[in-house]
Amino acid sequence: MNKIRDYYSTVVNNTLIDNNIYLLEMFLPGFNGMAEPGQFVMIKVNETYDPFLRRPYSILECSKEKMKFLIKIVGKGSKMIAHKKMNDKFNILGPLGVGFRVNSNRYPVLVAGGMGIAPLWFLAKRLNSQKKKFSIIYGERSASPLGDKIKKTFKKKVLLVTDDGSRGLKSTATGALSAFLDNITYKKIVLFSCGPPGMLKEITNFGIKRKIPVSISLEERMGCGIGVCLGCSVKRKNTDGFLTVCKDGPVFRAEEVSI
Amino acid sequence: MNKIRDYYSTVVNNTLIDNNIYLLEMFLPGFNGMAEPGQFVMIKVNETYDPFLRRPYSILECSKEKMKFLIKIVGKGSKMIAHKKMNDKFNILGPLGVGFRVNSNRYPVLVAGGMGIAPLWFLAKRLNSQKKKFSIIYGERSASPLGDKIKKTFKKKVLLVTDDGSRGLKSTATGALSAFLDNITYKKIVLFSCGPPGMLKEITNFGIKRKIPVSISLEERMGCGIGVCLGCSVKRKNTDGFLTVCKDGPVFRAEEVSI
Amino acid sequence: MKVDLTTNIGSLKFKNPVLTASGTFGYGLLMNEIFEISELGGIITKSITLSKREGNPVPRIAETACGILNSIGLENKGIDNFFSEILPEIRKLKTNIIASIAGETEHEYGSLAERLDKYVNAFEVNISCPNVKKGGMSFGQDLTSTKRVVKKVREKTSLPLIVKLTPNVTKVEDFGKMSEDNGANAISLVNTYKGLSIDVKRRKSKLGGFTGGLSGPAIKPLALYAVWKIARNVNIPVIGCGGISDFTDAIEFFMAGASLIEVGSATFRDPDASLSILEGIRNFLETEGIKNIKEIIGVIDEN
Amino acid sequence: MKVDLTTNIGSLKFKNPVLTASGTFGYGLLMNEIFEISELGGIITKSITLSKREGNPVPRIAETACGILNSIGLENKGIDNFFSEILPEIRKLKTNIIASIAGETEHEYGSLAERLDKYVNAFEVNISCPNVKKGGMSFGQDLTSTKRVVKKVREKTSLPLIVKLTPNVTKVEDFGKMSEDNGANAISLVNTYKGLSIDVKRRKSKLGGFTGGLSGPAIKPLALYAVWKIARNVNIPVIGCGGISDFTDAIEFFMAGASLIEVGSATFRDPDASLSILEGIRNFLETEGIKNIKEIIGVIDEN
Ligand SMILES: Cc1cc2nc3c(=O)[nH]c(=O)nc-3n(C[C@H](O)[C@H](O)[C@H](O)COP(=O)(O)OP(=O)(O)OC[C@H]3O[C@@H](n4cnc5c(N)ncnc54)[C@H](O)[C@@H]3O)c2cc1C
Ligand SMILES: Cc1cc2nc3c(=O)[nH]c(=O)nc-3n(C[C@H](O)[C@H](O)[C@H](O)COP(=O)(O)OP(=O)(O)OC[C@H]3O[C@@H](n4cnc5c(N)ncnc54)[C@H](O)[C@@H]3O)c2cc1C
Ligand SMILES: Cc1cc2nc3c(=O)[nH]c(=O)nc-3n(C[C@H](O)[C@H](O)[C@H](O)COP(=O)(O)O)c2cc1C
Ligand SMILES: Cc1cc2nc3c(=O)[nH]c(=O)nc-3n(C[C@H](O)[C@H](O)[C@H](O)COP(=O)(O)O)c2cc1C
Ligand code: FES
Ligand code: FES
Repeated sequence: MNKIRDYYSTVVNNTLIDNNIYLLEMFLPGFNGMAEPGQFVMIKVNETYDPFLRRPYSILECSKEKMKFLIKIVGKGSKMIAHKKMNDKFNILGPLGVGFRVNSNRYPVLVAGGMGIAPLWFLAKRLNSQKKKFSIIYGERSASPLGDKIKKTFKKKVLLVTDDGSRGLKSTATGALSAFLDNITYKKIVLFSCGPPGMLKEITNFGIKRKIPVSISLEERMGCGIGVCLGCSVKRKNTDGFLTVCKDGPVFRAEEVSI
Repeated sequence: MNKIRDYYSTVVNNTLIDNNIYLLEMFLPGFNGMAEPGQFVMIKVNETYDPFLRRPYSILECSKEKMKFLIKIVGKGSKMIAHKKMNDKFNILGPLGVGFRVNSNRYPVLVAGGMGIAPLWFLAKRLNSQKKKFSIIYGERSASPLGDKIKKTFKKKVLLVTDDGSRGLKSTATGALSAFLDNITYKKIVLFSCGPPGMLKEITNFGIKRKIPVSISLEERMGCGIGVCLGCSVKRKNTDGFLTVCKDGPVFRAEEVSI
Repeated sequence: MKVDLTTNIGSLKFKNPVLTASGTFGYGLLMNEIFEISELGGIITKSITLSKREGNPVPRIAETACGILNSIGLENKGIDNFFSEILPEIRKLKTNIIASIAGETEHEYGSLAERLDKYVNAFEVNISCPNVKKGGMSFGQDLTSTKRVVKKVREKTSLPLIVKLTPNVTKVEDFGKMSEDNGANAISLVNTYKGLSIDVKRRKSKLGGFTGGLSGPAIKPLALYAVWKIARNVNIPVIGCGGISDFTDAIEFFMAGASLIEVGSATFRDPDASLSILEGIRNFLETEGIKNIKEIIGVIDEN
Repeated sequence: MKVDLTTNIGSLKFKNPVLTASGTFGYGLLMNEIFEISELGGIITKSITLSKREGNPVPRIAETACGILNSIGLENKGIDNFFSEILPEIRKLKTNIIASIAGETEHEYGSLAERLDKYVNAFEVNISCPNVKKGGMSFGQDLTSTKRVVKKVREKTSLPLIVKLTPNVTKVEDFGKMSEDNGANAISLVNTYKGLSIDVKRRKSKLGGFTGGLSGPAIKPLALYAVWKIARNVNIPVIGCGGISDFTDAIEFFMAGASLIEVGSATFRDPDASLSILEGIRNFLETEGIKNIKEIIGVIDEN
């Protein structure tokens, strides 16, 4: 595995791409460009102690000395990160955790809801670069510029659905899944998913019912991001004990964890 | 007196003018331009709670919707203020306190040490605009760009002295005072002073000995800046009780306070 | 929608639950030049003592992470000066005036209450100041002393009596109960937490008074816990205080069981903090469709 | 100049006074992938219990102003797992290993000490966890229980015994004295301060375990005061802890009387915080021309 390092990084670009959502491009001197889709980083928000803790963000894309992130403003920390300007500098600790493992010969279907797109975007880019075929189902409340961007980037591979029917199917991502699978030619499927907890539960149950392997990426409040505080515990399924989202995850096989 | 207001202000310019010293120009919408030399403001360092308290700064110059400050980096708060960039915004509460009163017919000699120049700079500008004659004795450790700037602005009115003799007299500001007074034609003098506590004590004693009225501008750790926390108390002289530096001062007649 | 913010302590009515904490608002007079303080539910004076007090040596303020250490040491000009200089002025303010009183003995508390009895709207009994050598927090850290002081003040006045507790104890709820049992009409908490900060270059405390009391956002979670604990243990109103800096903080205290709140150090950062907090509370209730603030008081409980 | 940073607790020698606080550094194994932890004076394990513990429901972490509220609830896999999985690995680390132990009864503390006796370098007896229903802080808030636990552990081991105190008491110095009198070789403090934080939209605590313990810079002035108080009241070494985030913080604790320090939450912000703090201490002493760290321990006192 890649050694975890704390990169003193510089903002190369930061663009508002949707209501409250920024695309942040960082320069990380010394970063060798290696990370797995699903891995994340801990961003140090500022130099004073308010806020004190770093904030976890999925790697959206990366290459030698570069990383990109999608930052949605939901509170104090994310707002401060989203408002960073070109040439601002801060620390990025990573890459952290365990990402998606794509070693099967099954056809990957990526199911994302809302900001859950971030790690799956990276996965899709990786699959593209490996010239692998795959599909993305992206669910959102309502047609959005972020949806546009996903469609524009991954083109025909993307099925957009909206809760309110303002674009594509009027459905949730999971709701659209069943019909989608019936209509494709691939029979051996693997599901990769990230999104709100309710969605991850549905996907997990769907996988069990249809005997399709599912990998999910979880979110939990984090203290350290490196497995030492036990703040981000998640219960094991069918056996006792806990796993940490930050070190054992954030990506788990659906049968590993009880959510 | 001018009503105290909290101005949401914008950085118009911020220039490093000396080692660790910045000249900060602010735009204060709605500010009528009225303030007395010696008055100060409380600057809200940032939007998070670290640091929590505002920081006190003397008004260096002001006019309609404008104020200038000299900011020397000495710790966390001053560093954050000094590093503000053009168009950055923050709150400025003011004008606060009681400034210098120049209503006598005595010849004003302004004695400043180090950053103590800030309120006296404003006083000198005011005297200039009132076409009054005056002198400035400016003492510093060693010849500095700030000294240059004072000389360039107030020209012949300025006597520069340095502790190490690297420019002008090798002396402290107070040390130079006696000879200076002996060599000028004015006999009725009034002293205005701001600088380190030791210097203010010397000036006060000098004034007593020579029966010259002295006004000094004090500094004290401040909580509120508006007289309600009693953090900045200073003992009255020759009678008991306390005054507040922020509300009753920062400028006092030397016989009012015990320092 | 018009939101009902009124509340009571004993017979005293408050138009809204936002008060200013003792020692952080002077006597309201200076503040009234900055905003219309009659908008507030009430103001609590700087603690008044019988004789004038010089307070502690400067520096009296040291900043810590998200907090303020102070060691003012109850500087005030004493009760005579309060009567001659301050009372005539503050009686003109159209809001409740609560006199904070502090003594070195139970008798001093009694005398203060007796003398001020008809002239203010309520008392806050400060048995929790950490910055004085005699009296102060030492009363509030001992159940018997707490009882004696509260009893004594109760004897001397029929005005609403608020006891201000220190959190520097093992079980703050016992002190709430003891105060209630001896005639308190309300409990306010917290006063500051005892603390220390060192200037490592000078090898000295950053405060002239050596130790100080910690206030500000840093203590908010501790104060909120103390308020929640007390609110479950007494049947009189609780006034929450400690680090309240915006309206969300205030709402947290109401939900933990406070009927009123005091804004302290936040005034140093924003002179009109108490007013903004009041407006924020009103807005929040309106937005959430809550007609009466009482609907949210004490709504949270263990999961 | 070479600075002498060594120090002792009983017979145990520390190459320097920087330790990592229990529960904030795991067992050091994961951390060792990030930096060379054998540089440190020692590490204190996550508290070990006899049976495994699931801990509290998530969320377990809530951020407050300059602080962290946690309600982990002593999640750990129990002593058997410690012996089979962890001990073999951590014994390879070239630094002092201090086992933090936590029980629900004094006997559990005794058994833990007995079983671990030969396998670690010292014990830290955690009688101060605010996040468990049984044991934990309830021991540390009661002098008799403190005495019973310390006595029991002392009977079972001759290793250096550190008692970790809670600051959630009226007079922490009494607990220090009681521990010393019953055989403690050192006192460490503080564990976290009990706190609460509310999500006003959801009308619920932000923590799954409802209340939590506050750590981080917010508590530093309180912890520093507690350490100063204790250091004047006991004759055994004091280990300072609470909000230490940079080397200046550490120096403050030494000057207040701590012989060693523990770095806790700072590790969450900067994984190598303990190492930077150690380097900072060394640098400070060099710059100030201090040859031995002992020269600054406890140098400040009331003005
Ligand atoms: C592994 C992982 C990857 C993530 N990737 C992304 C990403 O690519 N893009 C993105 O925009 N966000 C991502 N998040 C969520 C992001 O970390 C939070 O939005 C951020 O930490 C919120 O900080 P704040 O200070 O703005 O919020 P706060 O003011 O602290 O809280 C505001 C709200 O955000 C939620 N929240 C806060 N912290 C977390 C957290 N650590 N995990 C989950 N929810 C939280 C809270 O429930 C709260 O309601 C990820 C989270 C995790 C755990
Ligand atoms: C009325 C008044 C007018 C002032 N005018 C100016 C000015 O025009 N230009 C300027 O550069 N500085 C001025 N100062 C000083 C300035 O306020 C402090 O330098 C600043 O507050 C330091 O903040 P900090 O966070 O950087 O320092 P901290 O990190 O808090 O402390 C660093 C050092 O600065 C000193 N200090 C901190 N706060 C104060 C304070 N409130 N008063 C005095 N010393 C302090 C401390 O003793 C400490 O050693 C003035 C102070 C007062 C009271
Ligand atoms: C500078 C200062 C002076 C104070 N003086 C008093 C006082 O005279 N009497 C009193 O009861 N409390 C006093 N307090 C305590 C406050 O009233 C309040 O209880 C405490 O600051 C916590 O609230 P906060 O965090 O909102 O400031 C003082 C606090 C500060 C910061
Ligand atoms: C997430 C977390 C877990 C902790 N777990 C333990 C523990 O298991 N045993 C213990 O004695 N202290 C535990 N503590 C307390 C710390 O060891 C330390 O005493 C406290 O956090 C104060 O120090 P700090 O402010 O430097 O973090 C924990 C603290 C945190 C933040
Ligand atoms: S965030 Fe600390 S263990 Fe996962
Ligand atoms: S700073 Fe508060 S009274 Fe002067």
